Amino acid sequence: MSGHAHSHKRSGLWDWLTTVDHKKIGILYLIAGGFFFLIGGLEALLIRLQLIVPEADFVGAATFNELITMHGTTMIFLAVMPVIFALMNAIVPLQIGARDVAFPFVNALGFWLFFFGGVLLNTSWFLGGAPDAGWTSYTTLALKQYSGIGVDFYVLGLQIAGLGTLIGGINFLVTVINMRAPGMTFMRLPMFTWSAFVTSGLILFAFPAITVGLVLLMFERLFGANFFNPDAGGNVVIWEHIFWIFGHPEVYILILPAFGVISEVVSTFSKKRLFGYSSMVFATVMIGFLGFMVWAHHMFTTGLGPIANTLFGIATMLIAVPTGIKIFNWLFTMWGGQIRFTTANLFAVGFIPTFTIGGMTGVMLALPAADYQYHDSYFVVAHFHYVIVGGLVFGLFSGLYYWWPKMFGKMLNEKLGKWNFWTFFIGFHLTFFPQHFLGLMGMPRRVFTYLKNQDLDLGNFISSIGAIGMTIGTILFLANVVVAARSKKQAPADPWDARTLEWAIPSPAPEYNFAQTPLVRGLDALWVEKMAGNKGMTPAEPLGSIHMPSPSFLPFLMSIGLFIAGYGFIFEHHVFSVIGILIAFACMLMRSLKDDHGYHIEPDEIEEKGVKA
Amino acid sequence: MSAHVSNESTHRTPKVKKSGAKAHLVTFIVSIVLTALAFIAVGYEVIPIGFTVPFIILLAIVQAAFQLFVWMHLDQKGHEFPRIGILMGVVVVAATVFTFVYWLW
Amino acid sequence: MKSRWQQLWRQLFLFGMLALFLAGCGRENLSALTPQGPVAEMQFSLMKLSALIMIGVFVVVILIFTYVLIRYRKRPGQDGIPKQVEGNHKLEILWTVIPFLLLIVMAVPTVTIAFDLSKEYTNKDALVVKVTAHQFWWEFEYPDLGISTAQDLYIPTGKKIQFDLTSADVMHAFWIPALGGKMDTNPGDSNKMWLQAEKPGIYYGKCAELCGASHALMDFKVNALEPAKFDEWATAMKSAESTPATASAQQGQQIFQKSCLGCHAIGAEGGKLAPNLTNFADRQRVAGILENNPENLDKWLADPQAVKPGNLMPNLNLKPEDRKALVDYMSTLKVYQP
Amino acid sequence: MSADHTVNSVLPDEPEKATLEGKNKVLGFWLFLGGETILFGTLFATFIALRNQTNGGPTGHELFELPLTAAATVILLVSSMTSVMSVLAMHQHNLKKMQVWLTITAILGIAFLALEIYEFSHYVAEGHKMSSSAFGSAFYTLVGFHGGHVLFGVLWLITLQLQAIKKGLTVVTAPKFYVFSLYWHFVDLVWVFIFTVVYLMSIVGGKVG
Ligand code: HEA
Ligand code: HEA
Ligand code: HEC
Ligand code: CUA
Ligand SMILES: [Cu+2]
Repeated sequence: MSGHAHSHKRSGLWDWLTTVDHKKIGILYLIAGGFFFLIGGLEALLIRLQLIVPEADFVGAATFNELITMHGTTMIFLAVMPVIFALMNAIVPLQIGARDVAFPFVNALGFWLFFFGGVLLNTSWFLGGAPDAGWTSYTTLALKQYSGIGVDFYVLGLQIAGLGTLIGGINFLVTVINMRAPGMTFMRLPMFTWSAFVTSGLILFAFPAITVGLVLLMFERLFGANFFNPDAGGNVVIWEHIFWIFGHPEVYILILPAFGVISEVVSTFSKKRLFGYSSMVFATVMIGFLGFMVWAHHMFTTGLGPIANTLFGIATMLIAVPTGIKIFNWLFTMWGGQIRFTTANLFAVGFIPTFTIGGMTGVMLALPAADYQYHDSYFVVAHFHYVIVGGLVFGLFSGLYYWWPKMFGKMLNEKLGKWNFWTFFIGFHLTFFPQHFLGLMGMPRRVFTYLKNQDLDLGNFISSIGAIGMTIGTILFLANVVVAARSKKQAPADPWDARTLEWAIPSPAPEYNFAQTPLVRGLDALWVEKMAGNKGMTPAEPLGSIHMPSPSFLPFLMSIGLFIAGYGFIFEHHVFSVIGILIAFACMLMRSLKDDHGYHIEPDEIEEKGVKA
Repeated sequence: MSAHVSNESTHRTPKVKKSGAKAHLVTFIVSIVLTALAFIAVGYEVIPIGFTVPFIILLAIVQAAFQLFVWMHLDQKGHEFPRIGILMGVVVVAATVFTFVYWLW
Repeated sequence: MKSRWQQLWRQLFLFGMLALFLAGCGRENLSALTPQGPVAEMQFSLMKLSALIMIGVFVVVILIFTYVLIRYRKRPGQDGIPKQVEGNHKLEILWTVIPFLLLIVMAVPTVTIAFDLSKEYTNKDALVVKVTAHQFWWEFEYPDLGISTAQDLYIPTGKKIQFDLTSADVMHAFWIPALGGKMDTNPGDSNKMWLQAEKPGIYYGKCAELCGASHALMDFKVNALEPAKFDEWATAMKSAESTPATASAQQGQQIFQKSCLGCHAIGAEGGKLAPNLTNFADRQRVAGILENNPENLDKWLADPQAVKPGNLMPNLNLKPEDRKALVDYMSTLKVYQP
Repeated sequence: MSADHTVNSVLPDEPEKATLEGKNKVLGFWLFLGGETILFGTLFATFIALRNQTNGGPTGHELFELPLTAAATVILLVSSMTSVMSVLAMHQHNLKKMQVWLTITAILGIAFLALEIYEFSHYVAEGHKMSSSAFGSAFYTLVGFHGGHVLFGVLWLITLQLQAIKKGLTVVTAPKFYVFSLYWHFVDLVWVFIFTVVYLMSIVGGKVG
């Protein structure tokens, strides 16, 4: 090979646009996801502001529908999924002792597709109106006859972002299957990696469904097809099925990584191994599998009939069993431990009762006859924010506090962190607890206002006030990030006295992750070595030259191509559609024809950095 | 790079079987025969009309299995994950099709 | 450490109070927590059963949780390594089997109630009402009685009402929380559902499926009457005839016939694109949301879009005096006063 | 290490699985096919649901003809066989033979496409269009998606042929040829269900009434 270009000392914007390093891609996901979280949060604040008193006139009816649609869509697809991907990228390869993911190039492509899909969707605000048919975009409301250009942005933005997610999922599956260090058997995988693995599987099987759904909707809106329009023989329920065949697994795609984080954090800060590891693995796989068999519980009132309703209802209830296994295993992990209440652990501990409440209202929703009352009411809104915000977002905060040193080499401030937790926690319950009762008292969801004298005022008022708590919490987190970035103190390799492989290497992780691939000798690989009195991992290979993939601008360019094509379709200027798609294909061709030989990092360079084996 | 290979997947695949070509040809013939059967069943009404649809679907499934396992080597060792992947795909598709046939409304 | 637990307890207490406070109320004729008929009753029983089980499980979780957090928090100066427990098969089986049994307890009534609710009543015991949802109003037809109305649904008490639900445009959902759960109205198909009211009264109905800008304002009212009174109403509806007495009202009638009858019907005469106004003056509300009085009607006629954004009634740019005449005329559209 | 990529003098028996990159590629592609199963499955389900909604237009029974479908089927089936042969040739490290089989595969693919274009234009002339009915939409989307896959496969094959000429058979190119053959089989496999569910079932369905 033409030697080793010393190109790994890159920095600046170009580096970020071309990087294929999973750690940097993780950071990109975090920044982009965090940004969209703020946007989605801002939309939530506007929603709550409009609902603070009855018959308020703060935003109009049409704008309100755009706000809820964009809030839901942004939060699910563009905020929390990317932050999950951020953690998966930053941590999974480290936890399995790999130098990189299986397909670094595809990894970068996945990020840029998500990013440009998200940008495309959000530009709708300025280019003719945001989508306004709800994040579920039920046909017929989402058909051209009844809604504006915004839905086209929804269709194309999600299509592009979804493609990115799909290839990301495949990448992580292959990474976990093929890239594990010697000795890292499946039953020694850390729980977070297990959950990332199952989540990736769910992505693989769920996203093609939404891809098809979006294609059908696009053909219907742009090319005059008639899948859903009943006047030409179409059927409005097909969209509902397709959306939820994807949509229900999607919620487990979201929650499983959070379960993984909680397992790691609770175990580390109890100083105990995870209670019932194998049943945890089993439960994760079970949840993933059952997740595909229950989608119609979102459609109990569609009119599928009592047989379908009860079958899907009972299948749904079954998911309580594996999830319960998890809850109790966490409790018994803490049992007999030495629990340290760091911020990461506060969020994990706060997760347990909060998620349990959300899961229980979920089981209540799963009884079809009762759901006739709950459906499309604020009770459902309360349910899913309990599992998503009280579950997933708590889990993400926990994971971020836990792994921040590994990602950035700096510790987040604990004092600020505790304030962050308590304001967010209290604000959360104030916001969403009353919504259960609002729903039962007859408040439908997706209403831009409600009339006076329906006894709905107090609950809404408290709910809106609570959102301020979450805002303060979020701002404190941002402040904490700034404080950490400014601090000069470098984080140690293993600040928490933790158990898994990622803590065996310096913080932040060096470019090549492991100077020598480690030999794994048990569950909680690092803990095993600690208990054996070793300073670090035993290497499985001699120190040698490390092969690295080259950076590439093609993922960025290719995503730009589809971005342009997206606008071409939306505004029906098909010249742009064609140009954009050609750009994407040209990039694919270039990638296919030109072999990437990568470059090497030599042992002397590794040692220069003082990272002796 | 060999260091990354996990212990489960380090097996040396056997030498290409001499019978490889033969099995593939047999599959080809099977496919042609099954296809022909389906067309004949429909074109000449050789079996009672009521059974035709389940019959040709069964033929398609058998043919698909042959192609997956022989032509695409799903039967070979080292294909555990591909098998799981395709199986899960088939399960989800079955649930979807079943629902679309019986519970669309 | 102490203060944190105090904070947690204070919070739990606060939520407890909040729960009690909020749970107690809810308008009787709106809330699902105050069922007014057998369907809502059955659903409420299921809700209560499942909520009870959930609270039971939650208490168990929270007890273990609190005990663990207090008992096993790391004390200052504590070191050494806790016993690394791999698991415990007995316990794990326990918390697999118990939830499973609890689910069975819930599953049994779930199945029976789901089938009870989906029974179709096409016999003479039931009154059939065909509901057609429109952006953003409701049309009610009584095929057996040969009458139709809009916005205010009249039903007899103590009798099963068999609904036949469909939509003229997008998907909506028909929901009367105090009487029972909701059902979607799908364009291109019809759904069936039955409800029953025990006591006479006015119940609030809502559209529960996002259907456009004024989804939030797509309210309707259910007027449950004693059977005898219901029959009187039905008879009155069939022979409804308005007799504008004043000159202004007669002028209003002419305007109406000229510019409104294309969409709105009165009696059998007129279009079906908009609410039937035969008994408009009996309505609780104008367009489902504004209290029905002359000022509000005038407000509606002056600018329907300002009241209900995105609705399909155009602004007809009526002169104030024409509006006055129309208001006078429309207040004569009375059919029945119980 | 991957630097040995260029060493193609001693090619292993199954060159597609000789490197970690190759293994990753094959596994990743298999998983992708798992996803494609859902993709086509959803399209099939949609088609089945809408196949009788002709909105007054021609029905499948009126449109479809056995001989045309049979011809398309035979073409695709044979091409699937030829792509198997190309992999066998690759395992024998016979570059020339592999290229020949791949060329035949490409030609058959193009023939299939030509037949499909003829078929579609024929239908459009009879008033069976994407926009004419739910049946039309579902038909063109499902069959068109499959046709799109064939088209993509042919284009892909052309780039592979270029690489075969330029780079020959190495541990880098071998996985690409292998993965292509998986793709091509899968496309054929989907067709098995298309001719069964779309064509034959419509033809039968018409008879039953
Ligand atoms: C992270 C996301 C997430 C998660 C994890 C869940 C988890 C669950 N969800 Fe939820 N759900 C959503 C996100 C999520 N949901 C969203 C976004 C919507 C609305 C979408 C929309 O319409 O916009 C929704 C809507 C929704 C509905 C449809 C409501 C309606 O629209 O009418 C239903 C109905 O069955 C449901 C059920 C469940 C169930 C049974 C679980 C279970 O997985 C919960 C299991 C957990 C537990 C049960 C707690 C722990 C268990 C124990 C302590 C053991 C003992 C317990 C018992 C014996 C009960 N959900
Ligand atoms: C991951 C998913 C997710 C998350 C995290 C959230 C978070 C929140 N949601 Fe979310 N929500 C959904 C997913 C989510 N939601 C979905 C899917 C729907 C259904 C949509 C539909 O019906 O179609 C929904 C609907 C929904 C509704 C019902 C709307 C309706 O039916 O009419 C409400 C109302 O209260 C609400 C409120 C909130 C609040 C207060 C938060 C808070 O937790 C947010 C907290 C965050 C912040 C407050 C951010 C802080 C902001 C700043 C610091 C300022 C920003 C500054 C700059 C940008 C410069 N949401
Ligand atoms: C193009 C059709 C159209 C015309 C013409 C029209 N309307 Fe309407 N009208 C509607 C629609 C649609 C609604 C239902 C609005 C809603 O609630 O969403 C409505 C609602 C109403 C209501 C409230 C009905 C109720 O049940 O509460 C009144 C009153 C009314 N119209 C009066 C009039 C009068 C008076 C005129 C003529 C001067 C008129 N309309 C002309 C379409 C029309
Ligand atoms: Cu009609 Cu909402
Ligand atoms: Cu769900």
